[in-house]
Amino acid sequence: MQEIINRAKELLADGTVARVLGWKAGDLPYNPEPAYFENAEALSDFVYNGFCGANLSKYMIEASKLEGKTLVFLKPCDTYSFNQLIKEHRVDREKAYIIGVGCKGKLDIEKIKKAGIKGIESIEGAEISDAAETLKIQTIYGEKEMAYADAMLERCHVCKGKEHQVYDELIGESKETKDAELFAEVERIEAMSPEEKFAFFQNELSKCIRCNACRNACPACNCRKCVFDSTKFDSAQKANVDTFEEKMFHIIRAFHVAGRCTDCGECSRVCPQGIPLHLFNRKFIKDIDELYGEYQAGEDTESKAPLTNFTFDDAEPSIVGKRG
Amino acid sequence: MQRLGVFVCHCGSNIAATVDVAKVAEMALMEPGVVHAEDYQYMCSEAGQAKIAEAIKEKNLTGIVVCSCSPRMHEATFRKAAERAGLNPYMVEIANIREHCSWIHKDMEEATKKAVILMRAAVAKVNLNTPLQPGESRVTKRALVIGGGIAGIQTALDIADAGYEVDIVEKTPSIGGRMSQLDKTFPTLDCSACILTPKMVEASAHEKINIYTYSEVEKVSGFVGDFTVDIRKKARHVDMDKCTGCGVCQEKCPSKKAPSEFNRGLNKRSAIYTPFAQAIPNVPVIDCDNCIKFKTGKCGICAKVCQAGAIDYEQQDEIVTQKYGAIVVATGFDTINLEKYDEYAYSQSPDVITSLELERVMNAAGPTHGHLERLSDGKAPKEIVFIQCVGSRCSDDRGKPYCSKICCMYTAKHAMLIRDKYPDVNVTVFYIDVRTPGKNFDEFYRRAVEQYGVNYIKGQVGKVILQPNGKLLVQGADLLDNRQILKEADMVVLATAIEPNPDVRKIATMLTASIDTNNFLTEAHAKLRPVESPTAGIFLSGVCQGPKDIPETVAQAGAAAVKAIGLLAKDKLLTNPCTAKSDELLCNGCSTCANVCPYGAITYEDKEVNDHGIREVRRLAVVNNALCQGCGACTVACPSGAMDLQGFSNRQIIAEVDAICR
Amino acid sequence: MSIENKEFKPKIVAFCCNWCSYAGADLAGSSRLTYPADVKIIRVPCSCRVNPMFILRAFEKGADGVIMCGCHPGDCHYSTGNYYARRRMTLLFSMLDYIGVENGRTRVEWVSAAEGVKFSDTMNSFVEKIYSLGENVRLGDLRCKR
Amino acid sequence: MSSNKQAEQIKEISGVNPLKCMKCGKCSASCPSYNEMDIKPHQFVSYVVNEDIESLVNSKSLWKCLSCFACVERCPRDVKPGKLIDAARQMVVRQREQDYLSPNEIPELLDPDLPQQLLVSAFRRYRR
Amino acid sequence: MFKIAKENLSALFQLIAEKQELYLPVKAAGQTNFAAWDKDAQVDLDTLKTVKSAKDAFFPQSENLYNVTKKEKKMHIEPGALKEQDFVVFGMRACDVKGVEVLDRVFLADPIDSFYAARREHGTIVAMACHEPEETCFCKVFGIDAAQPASDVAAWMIGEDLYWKALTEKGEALTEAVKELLTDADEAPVEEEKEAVHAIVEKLPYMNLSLEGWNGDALKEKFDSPVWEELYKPCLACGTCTFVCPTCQCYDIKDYTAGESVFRYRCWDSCMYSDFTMMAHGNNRNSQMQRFRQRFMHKLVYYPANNDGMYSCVGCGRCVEKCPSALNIVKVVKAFQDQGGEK
Repeated sequence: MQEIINRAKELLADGTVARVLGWKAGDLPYNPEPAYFENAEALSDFVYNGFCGANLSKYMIEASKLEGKTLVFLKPCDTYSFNQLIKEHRVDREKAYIIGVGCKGKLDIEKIKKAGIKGIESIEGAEISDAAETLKIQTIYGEKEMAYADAMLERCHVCKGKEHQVYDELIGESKETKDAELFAEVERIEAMSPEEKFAFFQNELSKCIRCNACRNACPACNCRKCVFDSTKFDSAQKANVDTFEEKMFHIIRAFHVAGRCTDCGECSRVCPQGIPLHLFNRKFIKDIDELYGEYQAGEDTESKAPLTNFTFDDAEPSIVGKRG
Repeated sequence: MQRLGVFVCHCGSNIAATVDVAKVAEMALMEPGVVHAEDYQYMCSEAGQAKIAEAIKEKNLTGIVVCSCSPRMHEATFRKAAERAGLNPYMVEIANIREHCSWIHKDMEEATKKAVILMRAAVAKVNLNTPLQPGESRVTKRALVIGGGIAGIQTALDIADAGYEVDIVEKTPSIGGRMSQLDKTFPTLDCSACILTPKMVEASAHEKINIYTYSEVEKVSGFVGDFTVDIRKKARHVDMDKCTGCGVCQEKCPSKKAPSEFNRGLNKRSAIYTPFAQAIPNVPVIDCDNCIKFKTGKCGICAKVCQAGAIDYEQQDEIVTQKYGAIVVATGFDTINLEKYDEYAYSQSPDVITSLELERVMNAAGPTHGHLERLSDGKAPKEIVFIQCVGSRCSDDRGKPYCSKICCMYTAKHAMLIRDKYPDVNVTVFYIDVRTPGKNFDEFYRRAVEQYGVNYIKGQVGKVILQPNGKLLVQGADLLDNRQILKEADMVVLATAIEPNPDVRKIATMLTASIDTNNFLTEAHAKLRPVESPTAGIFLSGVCQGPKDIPETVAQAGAAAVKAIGLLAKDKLLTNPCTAKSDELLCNGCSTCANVCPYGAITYEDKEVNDHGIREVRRLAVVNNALCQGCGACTVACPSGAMDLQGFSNRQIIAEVDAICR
Repeated sequence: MSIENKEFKPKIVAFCCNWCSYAGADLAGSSRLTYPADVKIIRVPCSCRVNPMFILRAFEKGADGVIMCGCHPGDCHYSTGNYYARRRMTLLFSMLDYIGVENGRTRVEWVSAAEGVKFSDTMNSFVEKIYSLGENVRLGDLRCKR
Repeated sequence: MSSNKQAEQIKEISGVNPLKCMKCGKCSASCPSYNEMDIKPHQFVSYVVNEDIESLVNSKSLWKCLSCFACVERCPRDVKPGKLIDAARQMVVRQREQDYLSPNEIPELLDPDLPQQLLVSAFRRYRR
Repeated sequence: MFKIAKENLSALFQLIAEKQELYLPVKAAGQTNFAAWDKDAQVDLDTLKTVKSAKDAFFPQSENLYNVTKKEKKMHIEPGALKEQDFVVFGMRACDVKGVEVLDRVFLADPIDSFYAARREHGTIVAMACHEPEETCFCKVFGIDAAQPASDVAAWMIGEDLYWKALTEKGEALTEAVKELLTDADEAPVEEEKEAVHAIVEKLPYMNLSLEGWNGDALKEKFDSPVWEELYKPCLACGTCTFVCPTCQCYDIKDYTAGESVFRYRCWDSCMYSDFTMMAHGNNRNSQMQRFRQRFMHKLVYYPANNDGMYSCVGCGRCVEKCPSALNIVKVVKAFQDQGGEK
């Protein structure tokens, strides 16, 4: 982490960048927040550890409007989002100085709490330089342990790989974390009967409180004004008066980011109700891969997105019924 | 709030027999905004239209719904009627209660219910209609023809004869194209040059036609009626105005090693050259790659021998910028590269030639001065084998999936001409199918068989083997006799597939004209608009659109000309007002809409906006109304709903959905 | 067609492109080829104008089935519109299937201006399918059901 | 196995769609064993289409094909008659169950007069 | 003081539900939220904090105000029904109970919100003392005793028993109604439990958060502070904090068209949203900084200025747990402290 801070200081000092976008230590062991640092002194609060899950690419939309370059720290998966934003002209590559930071999987505080660990005072083993496989958690109610892998976010278990797609320089090592099949969950649902599928999603979506955290954290959901906030479309929604509205919102949201979603997993990470929202996006990704050829959004900045492209012999919509 | 009128047509008994029209009118009055409703025998009649006009004026209607037949039938009628009464024509909606209701339902109650719902949907929509004004754009009365082959020449002549200025841009030093390389033409066997040259002369002499040879289109911007094109006139190094075309320079040029493009590389030409004797313009160009002066700085013989002083080694490329109202693409074709067909020994023996090369061999101005001889040793061949479909109808990546269309006929022509001139030469044709649809075409082919004794074998050749004695061993199959044939031949002629000129891709991109997987330009409609590109103002002439022979090419060239003339004859273009429109405050500038626009109608501009007090410069989508055809692909691609389609807006369609599901 | 459940009158929305399918529906009409009155057609310029939100909206407001018709692939008046529509609808239908909505409730059919018979056949079979599926209970807003 | 199933199996093993054939005969024109064959290469396709696998399997051609793959290389329609006959052969071999040769047994069986090409094609064919 | 064995709780719930509606923490799809009780509900009294507070019981996320139905050309207006049925909210925590008090001051002040008032009138709160407070809790900062909820009935889960004590008339009535299942109990274990909880509370990291300087008098100073400019930056403008908050009370009024009827309903709104308090001319808070500031100024300055110094934060810590950007009211207060130190 010191290496990152030192490099940030250098780049600030030599005028390469006007500010640094990274994470600031929180007041609890697990709540660092995305933050801007304008000078070397401020960087003393800089932190990069297992809880720095936020995808900073989205913040670069605003940062691109600022004077001068912004030094931004991006994890491998964040760089896909950044590329996608370049493709959509939403960020300015020239305004960003990207340091790709290593990643050994990001932690999910919800998982730690779900394991019954509460009253947390300190957590050891979340440091990025730490090779530890186990988190040592000091709580008011005694010391607890949890395997690092068990506390990881879902997205890290199906990691796309630790290669940065766009960067100016790289700092830090990464560790492979993929230990599950990307589409396993989607396939499990696909195999259900319509009744089971319906019950599954009804159950999950009925938790939705329409707080819009999924949308607002999503780097692909970067509309200046969302259709669900806009009066233009006669589609504005604010609360889920009826269960249909959650479905409408989540289907359309997933559809709008279909072919653009890099599967960064922010939607599921930020959902206060723990709804596995990535299952919508990943379903589209799977369909696109199967029907139109494998496509990874954000792998490049040039290729045509699947929904703005076609071939003459694309599958007919009736394939949906035929696939069973 | 709108003040709406609803007019329910009986259409005699067509509607009224199944739909209770009075009930529909009565129900209409319950709908929001409706202040007037009536039913009448024939709404489209003069009297019916008068009723509409009267109601519009008397009740100050801001919009009307006509419940009648299909809008495809009378929408235009009712729009005009509304316009005459002072209402914007786009404030008219049609509820189709005939084709979609009375004609297909028998039960009156059911049909009436449905008619009421269709009426409600139309009322819900018209409630959200806004008056639309068709835009206007001016038309530059000048056409550009890209390509100076027979297609381009014919198109240019037809447009020019109609009185409009035409520019032809031709890449090579002379117009004439592929047809100028041909010896004879089927099915009449007249001399190609004899029928082409007069047309070339006519084009060059036409006061309305301006020819840019040795030139290429560099950049195209603008849209239908108002294109701006940059043309690069490549440096000829010969002053067009001074040159008299005497030809001394070519004679004296010491560098005579360059393969002649015109003769398909079968012989050599000088570094300063005109491609062929009848070239237009008859002004040579210097091929700098082969010119000693340009390579070493020494020589300069051509300048010395030119009495007109036309040689100019310092000449530079020149860019001409010109405005056009219409552009016709006539870029033609070439034969495919045979690299991947090694089994035919094309690269191994000079006696294996393509049909186009045979044209040059047979031509009096060709490398052999019209004598049929083997290019390897100059001997007269006794046995000639023609192989059909070389690279055509191939589904692998070596060839083309389509039929090149012209090969069957020109092969029959070649076979016949050879048998006619050299009766002692045996001619064998290996074919898969003989395809001869066309006037007098099959008769022509039958003549080759019956009158001239050409040996047609159904089957393909598997391999051509160059033997040590210089002869070619052809191994083929005769599928009808079910035997394998080994035949020794002196010459093998390959009916090589044709493909669009490789430059067409670049040109299509500049024009935003779409192109298919085989690089043929796509027509606006395969059946109904075969000479227009989907991009407005771009027309297609000749083989750039698909394989065709000379008469078809000329016919299409004329058709393209007529389409271009139809456009140029207008002073102004009225644009369809039902075009896409982007809401500046909602636009993300993400380019998704532009990516799906088939017309290249969406561009991006950095614009300052005032978003509720926040002033900033944003990248925003701008729709060119002259180009937009109103398909709506962009509106769905746009995630924020910034892009909307006038006349079929999101809210209008949603209102219809709501009304139907009510 | 035999419909046993006389009580259930489905609401069916059909989006038809102006150039092919709407004309095909007109031809079905002028040929007097019947199909149930449950089908109501909305005219759109092209199948690529159909936003997935329109389809969900129809279900929200109580539709029991939604069908979209466009020009045959390759015949689109706007050259490419139906190719985009085809991808969009394929993905949307797949998603609806995924969340447990009966996939017979949505359909895409390519109907040319000359295919009046195909249009009426399509509508007949679609309506029959909707009758067999019964009322749409998984996708509507309860406030619209009374 | 029904003839229909057999034909399906041949298509599956070979990965060939016989309907793509346009009957040009280039395969027969290319075949070095043409004169030895009773069913000619361009006819293989028809036998599969007509589901007459019995005749194909019992033909001389089955064992006359050298697997030189000239027809496969040159076929303009990607039909690959050589693959079809190869598939038919595999079907026969499979029916005989596991009694085909192991590579270790081959050297003993070699006849110095065997054409090289046959050996190569045999390896190509039976490689696992 | 009464008690009931844990194993008899479902009998208790059944008994309550026979006469009244019963809302309590139910686990569904992995999350615990307040929901109506039924036999199959997976009641979860162990989770300290439900994701959403129990606010919904009195101020639901959306609520129909009236319907307008069109018949031919006439409109019929039908007001939404007020709550008439008695109900019990079981298992609220002390902080959430205090949250209801905050809402009361808004909705029960003149003009009285009849929908809310009806719910308050018919609702009885059975609150449970916290057993193991967590690091995100800071209710004590607002004078709330986690071990002694100020509800109609207070309850303590101690070992295998639930201790029950009515504190109000409503509480007495409910106690009477379920008396058959309760047995008399000694207060001693409860006192012991309280002490233990108090001891834990002292150890919590946010216990010493100081709200000094946060009051109505500080309005201008706080409003103009440059600290906001820095603080808001990570904010994604989602409404998570407001929707999980037990005291946020802002709502929007919207119409829904369903066929021939229009439903006018109200639903929670969030000051984080760009269309919050949107007016015809636009929005009077058009930057996220302003919206962000609004939320905290309201909780810590405007509300106390109008309500005798009472803050509209109860220290439940839900925003601390749920903010996607790890922002929260504690960080805001601390940022101002730091700023003060520098001065």
